[in-house]
Amino acid sequence: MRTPISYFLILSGVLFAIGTVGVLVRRNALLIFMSVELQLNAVNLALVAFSRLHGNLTGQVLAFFSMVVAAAEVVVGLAIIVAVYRRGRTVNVDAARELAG
Amino acid sequence: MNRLLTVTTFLPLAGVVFLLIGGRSIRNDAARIVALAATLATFLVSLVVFGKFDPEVAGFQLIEQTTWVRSLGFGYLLGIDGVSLWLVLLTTFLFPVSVLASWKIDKDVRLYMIAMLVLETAVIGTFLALDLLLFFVFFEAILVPMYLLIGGWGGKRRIYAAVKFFLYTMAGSAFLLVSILFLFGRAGDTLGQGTFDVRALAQLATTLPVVTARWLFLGFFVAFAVKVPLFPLHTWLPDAHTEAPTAGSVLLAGVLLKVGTYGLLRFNLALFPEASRYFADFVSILAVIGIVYGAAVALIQTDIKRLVAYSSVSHLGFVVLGVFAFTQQGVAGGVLQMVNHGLATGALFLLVGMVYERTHTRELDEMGGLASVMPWLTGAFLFTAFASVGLPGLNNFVGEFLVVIGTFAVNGWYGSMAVLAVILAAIYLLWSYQRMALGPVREEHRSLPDVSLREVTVLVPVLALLLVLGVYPKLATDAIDPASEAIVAQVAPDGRNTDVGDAVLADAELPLQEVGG
Amino acid sequence: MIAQQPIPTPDLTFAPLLPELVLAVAGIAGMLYEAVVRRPDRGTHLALGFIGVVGAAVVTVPLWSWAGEPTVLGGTISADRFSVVARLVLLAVAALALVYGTHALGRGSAEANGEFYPLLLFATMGMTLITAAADLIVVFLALEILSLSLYVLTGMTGRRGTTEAAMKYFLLGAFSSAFFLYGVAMSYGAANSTKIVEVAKALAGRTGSQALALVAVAFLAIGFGFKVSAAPFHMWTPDVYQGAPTPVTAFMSAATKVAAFMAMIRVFTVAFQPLEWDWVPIVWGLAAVSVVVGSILAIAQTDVKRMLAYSSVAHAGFILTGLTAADASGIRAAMFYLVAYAAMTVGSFGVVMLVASRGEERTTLGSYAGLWRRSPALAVLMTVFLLSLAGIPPSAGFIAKVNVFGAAIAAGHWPLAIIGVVASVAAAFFYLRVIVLMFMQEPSEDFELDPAPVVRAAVALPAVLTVVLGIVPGLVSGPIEQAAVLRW
Amino acid sequence: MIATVYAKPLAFYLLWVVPALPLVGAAVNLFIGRRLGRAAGWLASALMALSFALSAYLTLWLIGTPERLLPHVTRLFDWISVGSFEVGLDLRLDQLSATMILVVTGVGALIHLYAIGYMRDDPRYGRFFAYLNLFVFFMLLLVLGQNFLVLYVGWEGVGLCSYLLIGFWFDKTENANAAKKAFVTTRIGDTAMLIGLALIAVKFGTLDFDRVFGSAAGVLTSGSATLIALLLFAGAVGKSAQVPLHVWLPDAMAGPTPVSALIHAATMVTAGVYLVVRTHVLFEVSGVALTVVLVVGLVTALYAGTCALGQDDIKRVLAYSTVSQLGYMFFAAGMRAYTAAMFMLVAHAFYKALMFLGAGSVIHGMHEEQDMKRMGGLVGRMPVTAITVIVGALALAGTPPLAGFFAKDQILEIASHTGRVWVYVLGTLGSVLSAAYIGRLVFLTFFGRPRSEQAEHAHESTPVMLWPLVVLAAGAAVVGVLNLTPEGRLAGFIEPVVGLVPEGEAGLSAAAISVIGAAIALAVLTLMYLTYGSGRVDWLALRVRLGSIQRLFANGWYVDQAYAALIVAPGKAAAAYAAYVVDVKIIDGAVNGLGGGTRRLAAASRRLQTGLVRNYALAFLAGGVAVLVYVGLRL
Repeated sequence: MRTPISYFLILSGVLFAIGTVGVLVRRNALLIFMSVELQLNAVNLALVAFSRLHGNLTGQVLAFFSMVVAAAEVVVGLAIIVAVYRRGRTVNVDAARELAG
Repeated sequence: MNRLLTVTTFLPLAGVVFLLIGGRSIRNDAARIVALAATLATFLVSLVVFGKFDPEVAGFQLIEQTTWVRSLGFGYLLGIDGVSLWLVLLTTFLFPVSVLASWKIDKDVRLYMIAMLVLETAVIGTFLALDLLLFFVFFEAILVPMYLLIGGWGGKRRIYAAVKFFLYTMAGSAFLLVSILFLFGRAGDTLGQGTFDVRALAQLATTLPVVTARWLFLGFFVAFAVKVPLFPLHTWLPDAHTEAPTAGSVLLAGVLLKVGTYGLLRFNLALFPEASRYFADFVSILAVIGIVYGAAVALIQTDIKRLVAYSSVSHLGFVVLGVFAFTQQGVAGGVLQMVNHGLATGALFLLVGMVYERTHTRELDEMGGLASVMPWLTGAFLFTAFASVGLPGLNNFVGEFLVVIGTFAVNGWYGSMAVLAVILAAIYLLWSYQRMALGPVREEHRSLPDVSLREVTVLVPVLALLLVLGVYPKLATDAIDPASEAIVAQVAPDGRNTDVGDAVLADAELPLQEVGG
Repeated sequence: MIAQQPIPTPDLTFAPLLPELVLAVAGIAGMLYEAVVRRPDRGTHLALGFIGVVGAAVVTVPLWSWAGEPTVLGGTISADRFSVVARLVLLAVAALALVYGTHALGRGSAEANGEFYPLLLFATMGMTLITAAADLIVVFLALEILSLSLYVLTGMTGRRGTTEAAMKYFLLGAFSSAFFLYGVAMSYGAANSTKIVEVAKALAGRTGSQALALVAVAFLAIGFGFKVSAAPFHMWTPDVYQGAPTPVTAFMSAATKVAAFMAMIRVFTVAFQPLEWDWVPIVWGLAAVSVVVGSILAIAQTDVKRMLAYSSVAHAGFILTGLTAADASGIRAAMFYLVAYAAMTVGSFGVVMLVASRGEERTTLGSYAGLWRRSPALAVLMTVFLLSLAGIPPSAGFIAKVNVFGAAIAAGHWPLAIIGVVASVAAAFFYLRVIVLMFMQEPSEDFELDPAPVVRAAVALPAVLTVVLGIVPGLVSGPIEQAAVLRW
Repeated sequence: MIATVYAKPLAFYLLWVVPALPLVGAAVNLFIGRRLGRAAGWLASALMALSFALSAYLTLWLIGTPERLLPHVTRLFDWISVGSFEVGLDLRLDQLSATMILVVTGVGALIHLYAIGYMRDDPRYGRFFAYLNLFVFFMLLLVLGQNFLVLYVGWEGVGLCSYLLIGFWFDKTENANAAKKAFVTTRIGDTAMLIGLALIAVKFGTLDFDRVFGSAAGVLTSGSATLIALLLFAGAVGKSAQVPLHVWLPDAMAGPTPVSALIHAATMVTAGVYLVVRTHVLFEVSGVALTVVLVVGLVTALYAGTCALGQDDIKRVLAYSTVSQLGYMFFAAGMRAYTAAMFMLVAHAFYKALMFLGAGSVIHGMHEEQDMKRMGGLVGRMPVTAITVIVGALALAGTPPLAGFFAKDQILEIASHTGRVWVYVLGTLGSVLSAAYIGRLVFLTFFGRPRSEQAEHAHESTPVMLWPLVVLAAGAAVVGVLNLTPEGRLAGFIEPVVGLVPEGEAGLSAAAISVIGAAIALAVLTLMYLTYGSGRVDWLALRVRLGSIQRLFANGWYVDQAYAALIVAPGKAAAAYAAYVVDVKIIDGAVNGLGGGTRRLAAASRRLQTGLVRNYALAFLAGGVAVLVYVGLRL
């Protein structure tokens, strides 16, 4: 028996939503970043699902692309977060509000 | 191809280039002389234009047309008719006078003169441009130098005044821009190719839906009403006038306000004839209110510059009233009145400035008796005051009378109300003269000098013109008349009640019923 | 069983991609130089940078008369004049940014900031790439390339605030790119391809799923909205512009907008052209909100960089206004606006940099009081930029405004135009305030402004352009007219 | 134009010279007057004399010219011409204008001469004659104008000069005030007149006298005619100081006495009368307007007469008397007795100018003292002045056979023919009053005992001042012969312009009226002599007894105060409201409010930019949701 495509899409949507909420509620920069990663993975799921739907590999290739990009983001992101930590001895994003108004 | 108008428009910039290249090496008096030379040269060129101008021709002359930006459909189109001719002459005449009048300024002279010259180009451009966008460019370009003049060399509250002036005008012109672009779009739809050519758009006027045309009329109207200024959009004027340096006030009153009335005359009437007729009463009433209101407020001013500023509100109301009567006498009178007001009020500001340079006060209560220490200066003031009161034999009278009869042919009430302001004018100007010049002289003013040679050279030409245009107005009307006839024909095609001189009016009961006879 | 049919050789026409390659090479070279040499010298960096930028420009120009396929490398890169114009603008901005950076960064400060040059080149490369991208996934990749470089550039100096700015930029940027990617996925789902042309064909032929396509439009709009800093996706802009080192701000404010808008134009007017009636209202809304929010909030600012940031939000709104006319005229208007905007912004931030002097301490309005007395040249330059930003003729800004409003009105969006002009009156107020400070008030503090003739020249250049474009816009509008036709 | 049709007569070349001469004088004295010194006065007077001679010559030419060639019109140049509406600077010489220019230049010349002596020690001597000449120029323009606009130029011009001359000694604030008051008050009338002109222009399409009067009956309805006529008359009321615009004239006495004589007695103030006579056609088309003129004139005559009785300042007496006499002229004009009005105008010009100059001489002799209470017994100390003034007074009082007698007599005779008794009665009452106040003046001034130091040592004036007095006195005495009856010489002369006196109903016989008039004059004068001259009555006590009524008269029935309270004060208040409330509070309030509101909004929304990443993300999401919702709706 085959699971209908829509299920995957719904799941990916749910994951994406969870990720979004995570970004909103978390204070810890790392956790926020992880939530973003979750969103990206939700996209990956959707891509794979679509590639299944269309019966070609493009979607899966795209998924790989996005993983690579995600990896790159991790590198840069962690570097920045570390820099922030060096300054303020904290990764709590609410602590960073010098720039406002 | 004849490039006379372009030369007239951009000649002042030659001076600017010179001043910029010269940089700091140019000393103050050098800068003054450069500016004076540039403005005088421009004046001479404009005289050549006057010579080449053929008053018999009703339409535009000396036209220069080239595409500015083909890809965007912008055109470069200059042309002149009797109306713009005299406004240009007024401008080119007042600028050297103003430069000479600001000889005493010694703070950042170079920048000051640059601002003056840029201003002159912008103003002349507005009067000559027949391409709406080009007009708008010049129209907006006026803002910056004027803003600098007020804000940089003005009085105590100069910055408030400058910003107010800038934002007021810009707010008005915002709608003008939208309307212009809308017309451009319309032209694109109907003519296939969008154009800003006023003449072409005037042809288009009939095809516009009535309601659209009325909205567009308002879009144009607001922009110009602010400049004129019409009640209730006038409150920037007293501040700007009061705070501006003498030359600033002279030019503001002399030429900048005319840009507004000119815009109404040239664009609103030509582009939206139906809407113009539709709003004629509305505008006329605003004008009448302005006339009486301005005069009334002027009555109780104690700051002489403020007083003259409010008198401008009153006088410009006359112009608008005449223009929106859609009669030849009204329109011609309106145009003549633009020139007259430019000269008379310009002269008043010059004189006030000279008095201020001596007494260092604008408060009338702190003057008095000056006639006994500087008889010629105060005499000149009185002369000018009587000119602007509309004393027959001096220039303002002719314009005002034409406006009045031109208005009467259409509606007696407006004319009558407007004329009442003439009484008030007499009161506030004589009252101000009395407080300034008559009565016992104050101790600290006993030793003040009378007019210097420079001041005489500044004043004599202006005052002479007050007399000349009063005794022989045909000098101007010969050129203005055909132009105004053409304009009236555009806005009132049926041609009824458009010429007071016509016999048909003799048995037109209309005005009298209006007056309640 | 192994299939016997021969493997098709992929299309390997790299010419249209040469600019990016040149930039990449120069960037890598710079990176190696920084890594290998013990005491790297900024002169060499600068040289490398210019080699990259100029080289890229040199290989870009011939593309103007490209005769080959409209798209190459398997339809992922488009070789059209649209991208040529975009690239040249971006490269020009990058060149100025190099000069700025060399002046402002590192001089005497602890860290040499050698990484500035390679990062700038990579960012530029991402930007030029995005304008040429013919495939949504390439768009995404380019977007990431430029974003990641910019995150680092923002936080580069580690000076107060910069790291905070970097973090904010990064977190929100990653957040938005997730949305963008989701949009890409949806359009793939809708059209079974991410090639812009394919998507368009699918949607036009009604073979794809409209519903998914609409969702895709929404998410892509959000993603682009963030990048062009259109309200309400603009919140990062002021903080980042203020926090980042001024040369970087100058670069990203001008270049990012150009790049992102160019990509947006291509995606929306080509791929989703069939859905025009659905996305124009979105753009309409974004434009209105941006114009108002940007203009209003700028009024309250006391820091010049923040003020300019908000004004850039407003300008994003104006460009979007042009886009509401989803036709050639709209594209033309938007492109002209971008060119003008790039010049004005890069220049104004250049002045800010010179006034702020090393250490970035003087970016408050107060430090502009009496600038005319201290440095007439800078004051005049700043005035030119501000007036142009305010749209006072004769200036590029004015012509640009006329174009976008004209296009919008012609497309029947006159209410948007009215909102726009009213907002620009409000905007004039705060541009004016700076002019008042510079010319009509006495200097509050009197510190030396370093003459930096080269940099001043680099600031005067865009100023000249601003004025010239105001008087003879044909110089640019002509080429743009030919570039604004997107072939598909 | 008409004139150009015929072979040009000599007058064609000379007419413009009449006003030109004084203009030249004005220009010269204005700019180099100071350098001319004494010569300035002589130059001005000489030019006036020349102008008078020329006027006389032209008048003779006129008399000798056949009627069909008249009026003689000269166009100097096109002044205004817009569309088909055109106005030329046209001068008109006909019997009416000839009469006027004779009076203006003649009396004017004498007064110039007098002024040479009177202004001898004034520092701005040259300036004074410049103004005086300028005034004559405008006055001549006024009476010579062939169309309403040229007339209006003169009309306003004389107003200007009146302003300059009243305020000639401007360092005294009250003089400056008087000058302003004069100009503004008359301006009110002038403005109404301007509206009238505008109406004429739009009704007739022209302002030319001949064309307007020619077609008036056809073009105008009685309603429109009334409106126009009344508007014109309003102008006359202002210039000729009739009720209710009379308030400026008494104050105008602040000016030097020659000015009072020339402008505020002999010429300018009579312009109103001239206007009514000149435009009588319009008044007659209306009819109602004539009645208004009559009533206003009568009321003014009586009102001013009472006021004159209450004054102590010798010049104010004469001022009110002028107002009263002008009222008399309008009274006549109102009865369509234009010739009578004109005759009175001429006569009045002589004896009133004489009275003023005499008063001036007295004031001079009394060292600038004008209060009659401090005079008395001057007849011995300044005989020439006294005698001439007495002649003038008798003329004014209407004692035969002096000019005033015939003038009044004719007016009253016509009045008795109007069929309305009250008209005649009130008219007579008017002459009673005039006899009374002028008698009071003479006896208080010249008879009785000197009542002050100055009176003790008063001295006679110089010949240059006395000769004009003598000439004028002679004139006042004999000018009556011009018009011994309503159909007399002057009437016959002017008749072609204004038509003859209409046949009234039966009334008293001419003889009876003359007898009554003469009797009244003599009776009243005797009474006055007993009261003020004989010293038998303590008139100071009398005046205390009359108390309130005396004060009422002295203050001109408190009209000034009423105007101040009812018009000036409210006007000022309204202006202040406009300036300080409408402008500042309402309009600017709105403008600045808009700006401030925006700024407040900005400051408020600025707080939304908290600096917290998560809030930014939230805003981001909000926008995203909005977009998605919109898309959802499109699905």
